[in-house]
Amino acid sequence: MPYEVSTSVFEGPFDLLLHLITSEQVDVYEVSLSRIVDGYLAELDRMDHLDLDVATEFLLIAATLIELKTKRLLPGHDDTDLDEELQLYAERDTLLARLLECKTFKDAAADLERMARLAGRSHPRMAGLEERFIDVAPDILAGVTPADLANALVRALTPKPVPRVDLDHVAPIRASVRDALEELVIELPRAGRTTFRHLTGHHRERLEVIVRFLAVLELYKRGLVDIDQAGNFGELQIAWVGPAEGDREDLSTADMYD
Amino acid sequence: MASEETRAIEAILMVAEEPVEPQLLGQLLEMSPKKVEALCAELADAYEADDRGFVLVRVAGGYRFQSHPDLAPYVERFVLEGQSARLSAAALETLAIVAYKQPVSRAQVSAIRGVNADAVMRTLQVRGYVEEVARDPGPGQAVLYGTSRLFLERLGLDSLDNLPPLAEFVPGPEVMEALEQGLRAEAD
Amino acid sequence: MASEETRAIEAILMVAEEPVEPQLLGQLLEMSPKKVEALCAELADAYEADDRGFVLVRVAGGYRFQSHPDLAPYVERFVLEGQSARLSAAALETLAIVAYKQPVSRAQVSAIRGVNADAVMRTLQVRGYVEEVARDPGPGQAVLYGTSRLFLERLGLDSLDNLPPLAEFVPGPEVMEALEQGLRAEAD
Repeated sequence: MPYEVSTSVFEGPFDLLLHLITSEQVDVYEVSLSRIVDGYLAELDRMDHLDLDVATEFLLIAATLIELKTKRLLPGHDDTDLDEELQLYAERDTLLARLLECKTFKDAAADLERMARLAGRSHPRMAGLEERFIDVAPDILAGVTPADLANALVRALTPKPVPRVDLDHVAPIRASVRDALEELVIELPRAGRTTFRHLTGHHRERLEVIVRFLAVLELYKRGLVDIDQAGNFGELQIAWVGPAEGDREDLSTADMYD
Repeated sequence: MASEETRAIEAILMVAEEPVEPQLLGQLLEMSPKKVEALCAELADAYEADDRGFVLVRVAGGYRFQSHPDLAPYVERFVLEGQSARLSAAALETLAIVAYKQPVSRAQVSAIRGVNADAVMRTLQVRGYVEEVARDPGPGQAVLYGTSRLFLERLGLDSLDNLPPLAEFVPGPEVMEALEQGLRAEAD
Repeated sequence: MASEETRAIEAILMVAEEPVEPQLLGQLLEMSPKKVEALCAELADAYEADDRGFVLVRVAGGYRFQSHPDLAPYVERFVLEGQSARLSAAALETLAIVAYKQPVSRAQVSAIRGVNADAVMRTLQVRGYVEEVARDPGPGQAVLYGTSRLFLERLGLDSLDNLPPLAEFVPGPEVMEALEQGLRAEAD
């Protein structure tokens, strides 16, 4: 096993990818995309509990990596259209830029830690006021009634506005995984057996494809579908093995995405 | 050239929040309390000879640095005009948390306020409104704080039971919802 | 013979719980902040020349007494408690992003890290290293965060200007090349 790494160490997809690439860095010209992709996917595999927020980022990057790897495996494979190819390079460059940024802050963090360690050798004086000055200091309880105190507690306990905005970029994905589940629970029993490509045929956005993929995985986890793949990069075959059409009790599967 | 031991005494007394007994200093520096006393006397003399604005005194059985009594007018001005106003709102909130949630650790107070409360807690302690009441029996044995008798006296209360009941101030449904949402976001 | 002003500075710093700004000292002593800075520099030099076990430092915009770093082993034996738990690698990285990108929203931090940073940001806030500094004027009015005074104190910095420039950490050409090579789509 070339990469003995534990997922818990890796906070995010960039972290993991950086590690995989830089640990290959013995000789720049021996860096192997293939092994990086394998390591990355192995690590994904090992994450038994995939948080949806995290999974989306990981999968987006995995998708780019796999595309890059496919390209490399198939030299002169020229029936792809130019737009797609340019898009792949653009994604690759974005990924590179983000990796560089991630590495920059990692090194900056190491320096902050060094500074904190140095500064930590010198301890501040915190003794504060000597008793004889305490009566001089303005008293925070001057003129304060028990009711004022209770009001102060309410102020302290009242949650500051929770910055919900931050989750907005994730929220629509959750919603659409649920939607996708609902659609698939209707679509799949009718189709019986189908392919992933077929299921995502009319979805153009990468995100939509991933959302459908997550929904299929969810159904698989619940034992509602069987997934079969004919070799690496073969078509994903999906077969419905759940209750017959019309029996919708299993829609509760969607609850976890509420 | 000052000796390592002398310098170590200065360093320890500089960060100590309470007078430090010569026994403890002796233990830390592996020397007799007698020797500690001799070194401390030397230091006190040196500060006086150098005309420093601080003194090294023996008080309550231990040694500590203090501002020079000559300079009390400046210190008083500092106390009056210095940091007080900025602290008061935060101090009152912190005091309310300790009053209603005692016994409570500094970390718990910080978590409730959402900001580090160490400095404010220290001020309240120096003021005598908050005091150590116990240790958390769990791992880490955090110091737990509660309010003092002085606190009750200043508020004109006989006991903590006379604090306005918390139930009257239970946050309304919209606040509860916001809280829950916040918690859920945290659990993700 | 030390001047009254110099001695007053020593006395005030001896009772202060936070770094004291030269502006405040100047106001209390009726002199310009520049003059205060000159006197503090003299004091710091005198302590060093006398080989004292403490230092006078400028940190987070003000002056304060600290133990001499040389004597950390003794001081650490004394102050077992109150040493803040160390930050995780994730927390440090997040802190670095906030330090260099402030004011910055949680969403921006999450985007740079590639993972949701809400929980880590909350930890940093409770620890007092990061605080709300503004609201994004744009739609959504996201809360913007920056580093706190405590952050400067813990790093021993006078101000954010003393942070090493981020450019120093941009990976060198070898790393760039390795990354590029690693992600090259062309056949080898």
